[in-house]
Amino acid sequence: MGGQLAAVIGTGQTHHTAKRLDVSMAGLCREAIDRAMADAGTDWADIDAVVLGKAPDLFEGVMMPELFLADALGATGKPLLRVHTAGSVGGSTGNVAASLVQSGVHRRVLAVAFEKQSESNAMWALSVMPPFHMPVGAGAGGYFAPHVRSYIRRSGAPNHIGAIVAAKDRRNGALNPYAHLQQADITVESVQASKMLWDPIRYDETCPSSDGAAAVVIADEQTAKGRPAAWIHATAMRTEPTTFAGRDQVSPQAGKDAAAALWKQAGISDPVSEVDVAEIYVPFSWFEPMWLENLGFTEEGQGWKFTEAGETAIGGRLPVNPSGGVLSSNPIGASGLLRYAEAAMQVLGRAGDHQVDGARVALGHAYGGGSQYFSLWVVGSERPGAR
Amino acid sequence: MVTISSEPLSAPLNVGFDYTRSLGPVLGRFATGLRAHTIAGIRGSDGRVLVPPAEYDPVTAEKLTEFVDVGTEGVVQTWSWIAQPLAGQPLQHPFAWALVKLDGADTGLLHAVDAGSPDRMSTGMRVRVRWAAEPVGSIRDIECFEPLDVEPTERAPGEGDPVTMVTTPIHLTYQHTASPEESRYLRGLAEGKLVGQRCPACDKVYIPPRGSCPTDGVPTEDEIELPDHGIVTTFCVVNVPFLGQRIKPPYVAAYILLEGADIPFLHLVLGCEASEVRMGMRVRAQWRPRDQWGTTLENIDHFEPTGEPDAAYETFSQHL
Amino acid sequence: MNPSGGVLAGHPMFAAGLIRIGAAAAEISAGRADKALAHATSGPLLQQNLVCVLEGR
Amino acid sequence: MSEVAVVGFAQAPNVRRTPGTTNGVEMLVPVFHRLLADTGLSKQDIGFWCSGSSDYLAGRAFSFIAAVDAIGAFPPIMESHVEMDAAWALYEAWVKIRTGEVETALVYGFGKSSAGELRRIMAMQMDPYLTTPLWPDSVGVAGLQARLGIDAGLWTEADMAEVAASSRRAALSNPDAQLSGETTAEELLKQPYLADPLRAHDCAPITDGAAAIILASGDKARELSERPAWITGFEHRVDTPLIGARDLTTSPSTIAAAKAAGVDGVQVAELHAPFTHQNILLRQALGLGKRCG
Repeated sequence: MGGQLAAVIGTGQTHHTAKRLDVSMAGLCREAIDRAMADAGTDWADIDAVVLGKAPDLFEGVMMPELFLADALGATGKPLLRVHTAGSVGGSTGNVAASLVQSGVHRRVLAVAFEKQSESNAMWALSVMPPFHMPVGAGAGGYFAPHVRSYIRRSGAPNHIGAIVAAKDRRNGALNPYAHLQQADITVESVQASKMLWDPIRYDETCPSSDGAAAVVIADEQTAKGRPAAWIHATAMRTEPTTFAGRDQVSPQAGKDAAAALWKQAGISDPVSEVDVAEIYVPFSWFEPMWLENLGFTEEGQGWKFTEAGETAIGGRLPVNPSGGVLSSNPIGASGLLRYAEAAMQVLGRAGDHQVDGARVALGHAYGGGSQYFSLWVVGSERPGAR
Repeated sequence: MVTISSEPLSAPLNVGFDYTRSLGPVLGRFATGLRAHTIAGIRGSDGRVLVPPAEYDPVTAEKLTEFVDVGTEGVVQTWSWIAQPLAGQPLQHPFAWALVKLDGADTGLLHAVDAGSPDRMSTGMRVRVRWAAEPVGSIRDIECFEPLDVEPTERAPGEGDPVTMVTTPIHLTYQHTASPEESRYLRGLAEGKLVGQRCPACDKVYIPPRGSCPTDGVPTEDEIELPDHGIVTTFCVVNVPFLGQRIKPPYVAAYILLEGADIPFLHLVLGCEASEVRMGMRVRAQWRPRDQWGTTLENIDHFEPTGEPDAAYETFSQHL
Repeated sequence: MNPSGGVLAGHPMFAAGLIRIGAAAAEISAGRADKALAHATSGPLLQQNLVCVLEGR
Repeated sequence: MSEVAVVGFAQAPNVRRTPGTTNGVEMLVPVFHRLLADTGLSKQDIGFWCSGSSDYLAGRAFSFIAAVDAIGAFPPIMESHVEMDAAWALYEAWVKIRTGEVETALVYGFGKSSAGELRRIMAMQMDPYLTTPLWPDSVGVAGLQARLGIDAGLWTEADMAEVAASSRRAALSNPDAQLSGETTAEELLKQPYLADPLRAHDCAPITDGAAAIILASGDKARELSERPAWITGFEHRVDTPLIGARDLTTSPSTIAAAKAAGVDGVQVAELHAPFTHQNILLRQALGLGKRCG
């Protein structure tokens, strides 16, 4: 475990939706921050530093928005960092904030991540094509669909697995008042009937574009002792290049290495039986079986069977994305921190209607770029070593 | 061999979007006020009237709520002279940037002063707002400030529902430069050649070549001309229209592994039904007419099936 | 003050602050100083500032 | 918690315009090779990589991802990125080492400032609702701050020209400098205003460049360098974005950071002041009189 102990003592998020036209970017962030501070029982004097995570500046058309947001983030007069590691940024924001406490530099750190995609158009921002490049791809879905096809071919998965994940995550989302999409009566059949966007990925197997923010308060052992806390047992981050000869785009090495480092640091030898709940970054439904294998929850090629058997539903052997996950809400910069926060909420027993009973150990996972940035953390209801 | 001119290729890159911003309660009230020719400040925790109004206090981070209307005249706290205005600035003839402390405000508002020349600018001078012709609820409803000894131009305020949104066009131009390796590849394309480069460390052939091999961190070097045929490793059928799309969906976007290359690149597959495209299918490039060639992969309009038997999965599975 | 010439002699954005720390560290490693200060700034008109103190032994 | 030291530093020549790409690969590859050679390390020996850059400077989202190629990031590396000056990436790396998880870190920053129109791009750092739409260019805005100090008697245009002259004189000993030479304040003051009260010499040039630093902890640092530069204080603070509400003739965040880092007794200082008057302002804020170098 790296250095001193750290724990999440409070989480907060906004009601994610397509367009939040009632708030400014500052107002959107403060909704999540104020909820996290209330959940943690802390006020501004207790916060030593602020870490902001957000995906490309092009989304909101502001260069280094932490500067204009300094007052709103309560950072004025304090240390302020801005993390940007593409789609995984929400996760790496949590990791960086945790390291500020684990290194003994600070005692209480506020981590915030947001995206207000309605300020522009995420599809445009992702497809700004420099000269000499040929615009073939079609947004994120077009980028990942060929690799989903490769997974299906490699694992022999039947075509309905994606629909099972989408129906499960969206029904979970209906239990979560903060989720953008509330589709309690979605079914595998209705997903399969939805329009094919980038074959093999269908409309209902694709995440929405959301405005949203998430915040967590991370504290040192002295602050977290004797109160409900989600103790950080391990964090991990790995990166690999976008494309290189012989790269495995289906189950990237960076994901495997990050998971291996994480389980080792957390003292977990059999993840599928020692982890009670996992919030995994699944923006396109097929990524659930793919990441189950990449993370070492199942053997290579077996992830889809685990999903098909209903093991990833609430009540299954390893509930995945009880919050509804990225398929139900996707404010890109915040999605990774939402995974982290939802994992903490589970072990804090504060996940409300989508609480997994008796959850003591939870995984938060985020990936970004061309499946090349990975940020993960494991949180537990007990202090590390006390388990 | 490809004619080498050392200068890397470069071309303009325009990044532009009209951002649609929601203002929230405080900035919304300020913008609505501007349209009506009034200026609202807000009282900070230290008692100072902040203009423009801030949503959250700079000292305590608390949400601020007490609005205080201020005057439309004020004092220049400091100024600088812009002899050659840049695109998008408030005035397109020489002007002064200034911090103007409006009567009743305690902080300076950053805006332009139309003084005509720098010697008519001085710290401490009084200036007044010159309202824009068509106020819409934006900081540009203040066209600029002007000295008091100038004939005021009467302009009517606007009205309507409270302002909640502002559109801020952001258009930036860059000069994009291709890497030296890419430039040789692009010049090769202009002559109908597909020129890859081999990494001296891992011997893999990259197309397009790389300024730095992603696994070894060294530039790819010796050039290899590759044939214009190969196989589809994997693909997707694009059914969704999107901004800047070149051809009408549905079309197949496929990873093409050229014979002799160690990495596929993305291109279009046409010349058959989308449903007929398969992983491992052998394809050949369909070049555009020579007179349309430029330094771009678009010289190849698309790839077409050759009709030869597909490649076995095992022969390309390591490229997925 | 600014033995390297500082950013007025060269200001590569997003690397200039790191270079100040590198230049200050070079003074220490070369034995020309035992305690050095490096400063980096970010944002309009020095809105955000960093100070790194380096010492030789 | 062992101490952390700078054990290696390399930078690309500062030039007005490099023919390279906006993702900085052409500048970074030689810098990485030189730095690894100087310290005898290979890329596998680096525990953590962290970089600083800006999408808006490059004109593209994810421009920093292409720079990962320059490292040869396979097998996968432990890496992070801040959308800030790489000095803050160094701070993140320093924190990472202090958690005990890694012993070494390589931190790099790059910027091709010549690709876009820098004076306009910098306006994008301001309030997007009420300030950026006026497109206040960075030089014009800096002129506002310069004049406040001139009017308050804190510095004169001659003092500012003196800062420029001594900077170019010092740069004669810096092979990577873009502008260097022998000149005098009087000579410089004869130049026309670029944006009254600022002249060209008062403003940092537009520069393309890149740099990298290797950090190491404890024994590793002593092994890699005869005289490691130990980091004994590392602090940063931010002020309010409300330009009009700030006292622009001083720098509270610098004062607070310096106080926390412990700057008394420093014998040399490298200040990051993109304008001559800001050099003077920072020296006054830090209490570094003339005696300091």
